[in-house]
Amino acid sequence: TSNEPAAAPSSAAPAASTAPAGGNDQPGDKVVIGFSAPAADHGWIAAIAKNAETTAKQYTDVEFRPVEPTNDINQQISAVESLISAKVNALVILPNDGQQLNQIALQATEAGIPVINLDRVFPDKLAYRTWIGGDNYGMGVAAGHYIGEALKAKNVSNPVIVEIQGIATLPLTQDRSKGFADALKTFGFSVTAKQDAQFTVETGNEVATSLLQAHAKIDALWNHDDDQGVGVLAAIKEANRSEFIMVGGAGSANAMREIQSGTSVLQATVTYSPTMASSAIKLARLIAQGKGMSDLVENQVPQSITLASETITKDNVAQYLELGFES
Amino acid sequence: MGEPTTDRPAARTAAPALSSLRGFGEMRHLGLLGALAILVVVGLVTRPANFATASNLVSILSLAATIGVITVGATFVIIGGGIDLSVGAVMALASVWATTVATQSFGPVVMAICAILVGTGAGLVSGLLIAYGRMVPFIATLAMLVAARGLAQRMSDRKTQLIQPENSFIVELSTTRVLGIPMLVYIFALVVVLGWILLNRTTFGRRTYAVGGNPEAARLAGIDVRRHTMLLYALSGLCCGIAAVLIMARTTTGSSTHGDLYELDAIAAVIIGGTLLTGGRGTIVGSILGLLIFTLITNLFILNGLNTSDQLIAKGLIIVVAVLLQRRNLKERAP
Amino acid sequence: MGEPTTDRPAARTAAPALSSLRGFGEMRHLGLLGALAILVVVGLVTRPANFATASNLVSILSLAATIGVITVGATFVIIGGGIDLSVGAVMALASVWATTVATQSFGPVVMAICAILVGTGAGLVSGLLIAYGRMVPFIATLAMLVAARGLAQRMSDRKTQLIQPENSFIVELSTTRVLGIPMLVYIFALVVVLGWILLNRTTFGRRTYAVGGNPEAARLAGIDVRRHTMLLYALSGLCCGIAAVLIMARTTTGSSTHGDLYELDAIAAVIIGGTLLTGGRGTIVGSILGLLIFTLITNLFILNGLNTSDQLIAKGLIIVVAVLLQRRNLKERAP
Amino acid sequence: MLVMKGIVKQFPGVRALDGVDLDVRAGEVHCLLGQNGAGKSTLIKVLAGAHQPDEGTIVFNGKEVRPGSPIDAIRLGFATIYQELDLVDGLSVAENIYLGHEHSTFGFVNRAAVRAAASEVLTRLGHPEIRPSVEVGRLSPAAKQVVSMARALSHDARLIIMDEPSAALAHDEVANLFRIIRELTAEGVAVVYISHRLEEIREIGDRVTVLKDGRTVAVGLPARETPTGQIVSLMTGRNVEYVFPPKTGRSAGEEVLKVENLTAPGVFADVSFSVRAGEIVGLAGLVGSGRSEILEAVYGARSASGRVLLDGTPVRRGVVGTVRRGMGLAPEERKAQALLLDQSVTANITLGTLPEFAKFGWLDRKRERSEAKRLAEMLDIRPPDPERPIRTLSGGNQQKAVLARWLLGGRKLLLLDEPTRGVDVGARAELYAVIHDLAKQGIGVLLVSSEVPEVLGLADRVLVLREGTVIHQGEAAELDEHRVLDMIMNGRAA
Ligand SMILES: Nc1ncnc2c1ncn2[C@@H]1O[C@H](COP(=O)(O)OP(=O)(O)OP(=O)(O)O)[C@@H](O)[C@H]1O
Ligand SMILES: Nc1ncnc2c1ncn2[C@@H]1O[C@H](COP(=O)(O)OP(=O)(O)OP(=O)(O)O)[C@@H](O)[C@H]1O
Ligand SMILES: O[C@@H]1[C@@H](O)[C@H](O)OC[C@H]1O
Ligand SMILES: [Mg+2]
Ligand SMILES: [Mg+2]
Repeated sequence: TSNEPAAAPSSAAPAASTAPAGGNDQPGDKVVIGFSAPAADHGWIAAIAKNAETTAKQYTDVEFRPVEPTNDINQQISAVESLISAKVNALVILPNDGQQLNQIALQATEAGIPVINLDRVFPDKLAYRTWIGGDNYGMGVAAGHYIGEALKAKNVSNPVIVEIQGIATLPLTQDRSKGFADALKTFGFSVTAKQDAQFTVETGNEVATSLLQAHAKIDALWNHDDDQGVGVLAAIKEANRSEFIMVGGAGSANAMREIQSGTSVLQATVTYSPTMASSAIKLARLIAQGKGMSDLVENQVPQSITLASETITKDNVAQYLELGFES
Repeated sequence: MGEPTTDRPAARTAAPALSSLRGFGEMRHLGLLGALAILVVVGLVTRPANFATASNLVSILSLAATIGVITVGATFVIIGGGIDLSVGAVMALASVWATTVATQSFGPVVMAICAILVGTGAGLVSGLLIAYGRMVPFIATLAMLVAARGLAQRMSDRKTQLIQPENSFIVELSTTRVLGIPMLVYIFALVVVLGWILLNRTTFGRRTYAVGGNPEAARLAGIDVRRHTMLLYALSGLCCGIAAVLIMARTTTGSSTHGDLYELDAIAAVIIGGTLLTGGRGTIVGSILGLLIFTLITNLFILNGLNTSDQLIAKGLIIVVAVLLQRRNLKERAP
Repeated sequence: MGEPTTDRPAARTAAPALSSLRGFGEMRHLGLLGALAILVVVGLVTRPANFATASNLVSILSLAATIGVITVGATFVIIGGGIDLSVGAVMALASVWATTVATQSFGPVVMAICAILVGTGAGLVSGLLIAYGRMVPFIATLAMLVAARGLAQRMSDRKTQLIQPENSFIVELSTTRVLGIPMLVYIFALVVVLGWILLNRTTFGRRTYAVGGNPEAARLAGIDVRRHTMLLYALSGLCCGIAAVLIMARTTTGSSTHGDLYELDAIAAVIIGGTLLTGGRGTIVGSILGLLIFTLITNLFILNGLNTSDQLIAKGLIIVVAVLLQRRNLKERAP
Repeated sequence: MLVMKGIVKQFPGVRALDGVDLDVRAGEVHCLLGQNGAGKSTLIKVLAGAHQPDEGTIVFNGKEVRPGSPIDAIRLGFATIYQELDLVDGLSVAENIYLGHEHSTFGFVNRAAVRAAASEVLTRLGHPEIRPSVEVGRLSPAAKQVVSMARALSHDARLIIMDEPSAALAHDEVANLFRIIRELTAEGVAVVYISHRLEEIREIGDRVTVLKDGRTVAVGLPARETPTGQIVSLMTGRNVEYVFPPKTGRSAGEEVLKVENLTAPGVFADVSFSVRAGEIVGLAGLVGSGRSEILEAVYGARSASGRVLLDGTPVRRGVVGTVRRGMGLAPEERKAQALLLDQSVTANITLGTLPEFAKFGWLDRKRERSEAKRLAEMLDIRPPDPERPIRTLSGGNQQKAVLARWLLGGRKLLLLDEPTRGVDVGARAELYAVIHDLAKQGIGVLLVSSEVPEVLGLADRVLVLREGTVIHQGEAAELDEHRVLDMIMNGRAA
């Protein structure tokens, strides 16, 4: 894969700081880290699983214990149960739904296993030791800002702004939409139409096809997810439309190449980097070994870390390209 | 915790099976038991330290509980010559309805009753469409699937609905253990036992075979075939309602996303268990064994950290092999 | 672009239908046409500016194309008394196989051939299991569904596989337009016409009705029922292969996630179109009308900015109403 | 005790009952006689609440009754043994016997009581060896018949209707049945008894009602005294003579079919015969004597040991091959085995010879239609529109279409199983002429018919079957109806 987490220049990785690693990467106590995530049925999640594994393998003192990924809550609960009973030293969990897995995470914590909550958050703070994830609301804000600025520059009044969401039943989708709407409001704009897709290429394509018909002229389009974006772009190309600007989400390599080409309607994407999985493994290791983060003053790893959602455009894409995940 | 009671859960769910020696004597059950035995051996060999522990067994049974309850209902419907594609969606709808703010304000008992009523009601509607509207079961329950999911999304505004702390009694079904076993496993066992009794010891159950196996003969014998058919779907809905309570307990939530594709899993378990899709023949014990086989496969994959793709491929192959073996054992009427 | 050719696409796909005046005369087709007409009126009223445009019509047909091709195959299987649950998964597998680095190195023609061969091969396997292994079609094709998805995930490493620029010929099927209509709509139309001809003008089609309507009579009339059954599933697989090419063209990718739940959509379209799930009766025209109704509903909902939940509820209701109406029009044999 | 008057029952295209009268007295065995399709089963189904009559009245014990459903009839005290076995394979013997009226408390089956009661009934029927807990699907047809009878006896019935209960029973089992019937009638129970076996009627019957073409042609004849000749002529309606074409003009040629030692265990044994080109060979026998199975085995549709040779070359199992080699079967069960009810007359006619109408699989529909039209005219299929769905035709016309199927494509050997079943008298004559013509063209014909005059009138040679064995083989000219009936019913070989 092109996204070696060690090379992360800006995401949560400690490497970005000026302070030396402080020996944190030196082998310490042997720890077993359990890992559970949804089934990798699209690029972003696949990258999460890959990143976690690659990072874990870098440490000789880490035994990585991934359980079979699944999209069925019931099965994910069972998977975490199996990790608890295997008495792992730390658990990294990306739940299918934070609320639905909260209880089992709580059980893990009560059993003395620190839980590192990745991405989709558990509602109950007692359920996890540390949360690391993207800023969904911030992602929406970033997209809204970019679009707002661009349209303001063009002096468009009453713009047609279209939004293609990811899976509608996920809280993160709702957060993103809220951030997007809030940011647009600061420019006096609002979303004209929105439809949800399933994070897959095909559903992105289907939804976009009809949305393009619904609006003969569009000024801007935000698509929450670069995986489904492949299908959205195909629909745009098929409809031969180019009068608007499009912004993506997550930051896939494919989206970045598209931005770099300069000929695409896709002019920016707001990151939601799967490198967070690498960081989560690192954090899990530190917590399990009782270490802190050497470049912070704190003796212990902080309670929560939110990745910034960055906006990638033609101007800075070269810098990010290496980080992009393959769809 | 729970160590001394290691083999209890197995003993519990196996109880109805053991009392049905006739059922166990059949070749197909022997085949299923053989398959289970092979999976257990695989588990013992690949994960000696984790597989045969009390907590793993409890975990397997907890995982099987929700869909297991649904499978009991599906067994009735399929023996009765029908099919119910809506089970997962109806369970989701029931879970959502039971966890709305309004319902939650009445406390956990009302919530459970609500889930059960919603499930039964949805089943009744399917049953009416099929028995009196003369719709093909496949289409009627497909329509119910689609509509129930839509309704569940609408009611929940597509949000996951948390069970409020004051109603944590529901959640405790999953966390409270008696003799080391969570309550929901007892509920599962109870449903299996009751289902078994209903199917094997009551007129309703025995007539189900007649309605599915030879509806004309059933009619001539004075059975109200339509009413019976309707009741079968209501029963399936009832099971979905109970399953909704269990999934609420396990996930602490109601959600429109619960039970996705349960219909295929449930039907597969029933068929692997030796029930004919054409109706008239089948057993609860077989269905539960079929389900346990699927659950065990999942558990083994989880324990061994293998991936879903391989699991899917293996599942497909296991279905084919099991059915082909069953065909060979059982001289069945042509399709 | 494409403005002057407004009504071409509709005229094209309707061609086989119109030549079958007898088919159109039947009540159920009138019902379907009525339903379509109502939807068109709804479209014209709610979105006068967007609905009846050339580009929206093209768009509807492009959306319908992939599943439309699959529906043609499904119509054969269901008229022949079977069912194929594996269509979506087989299409996904074919799309993945055709877009692997290895296949792509041979160029677009080989890719298309590969997709079609993979689809046909998978169908043949299901057909063998059903015809000669005597497996229930529901289970055999369910197993194929599960296994094909797993295999597709495995082959693609769960990544979306982009079509390389040098193979953009495939993508151009979707972007190149002739008389304002994308190539893939012509392919869809061609498949419908060929399917119609095969069903209505050849011995194969005639035998399909016989095999589904009365297998015993077919057998005693000297038809090789098993071989024919097998071929029906191979045909369905062939359609999935063609559909894979179309979905590749549309999405510029091959992916294991393509075609999720297509089986239910295809079966629903066929049944709404008046084909009996018990076999022996049905028309391609009906299935395509059924499909267009579904596609039109989706299109209307999106044009009007309504959400998926409402769409699901409406779909469920429409299925029920359509089937109940059809029942009333058609005095059908009891289930 | 029971009086049925003017019962009319109309099915789409068929008037199955056209004003039937029946009166049954308490304690008697009332026999119902009539040919296949006369309406006996329909009549008793009306009585059993399985069919609703269009006209007519039923008076039971002086009160007019209307059994609207099987439940109603059972409540009135009517129990029925149906002609088609109506058992549920997946249930046990005991459960089948008590299906619908299980011994139960609050819905729980009292299994011990059910089993004990079942065992008692079975013992009474002389079959204590049938275990009540055994699954019915595993039983032989004869044992199933016993279970069916046990079910009827399990009701505390005042009228028991038996539709051909002896068809699947061996001789001594019939004796048992009769013993039970006598016990029942001694208690005042009335029995309506249907059978094609005259000797049974003589033995057990008190009075006889004869049905013909949906009408009562004789009421309350004394069962023992009425001469056989009179009964047979009432049944067959001798007043409407069979019109057979003269057997002249056909000459038997080469041997087309040779059957050697054909055996299917339990169904028929050691059957040998041959059919020559242009010859009509008839198989006579009772229902259940194995005639259909012999045809199916010859046709390759059923496995049997022994040899079947067509034109001197062995026939392999599988219908595809036998059809290709020039055989054709018009099966006994028109609806279940021959027709595509949803398809047009044309499609039904050409089904067996589709390749003849196609080039590379492409159907020449014009030729198909014109051929179908030609045959429809030739056989006078009405209405003469070959594009009509065959479902809308009457039974006789449907039967003609089935025959028309095999008038195509140069058949060498035709197997006709009850070709005139359900065909009205006028149409019969036409069919006879067609069959005669076929033979004249050099086609070999193997004919099964339950109507003896038909066999004798059409066939050149006749095989008489009884319980799966050929008990007589010879020229039709040397036989007459009474001798054949005697052989069939009493097993006396000529
Ligand atoms: N359900 C039905 N629909 C249409 N026609 C029917 C139906 N049942 C019976 N018939 C027709 O009614 C007529 C009388 O049939 P029925 O079964 O009463 O004859 P039967 O005297 O019992 O003959 P058999 O001796 O062969 O049993 C036949 O022409 C038959 O085809
Ligand atoms: N599938 C079967 N399995 C076992 N026995 C069977 C089967 N089919 C028929 N039989 C038995 O074979 C014997 C011959 O049956 P069949 O009804 O074909 O005789 P038939 O002379 O053709 O009479 P019909 O006048 O009814 O055509 C009967 O005793 C029947 O019960
Ligand atoms: O699966 C989701 C991914 O597709 C989206 O882009 O970011 C958040 C993830 O949970
Ligand atoms: Mg009869
Ligand atoms: Mg016969």
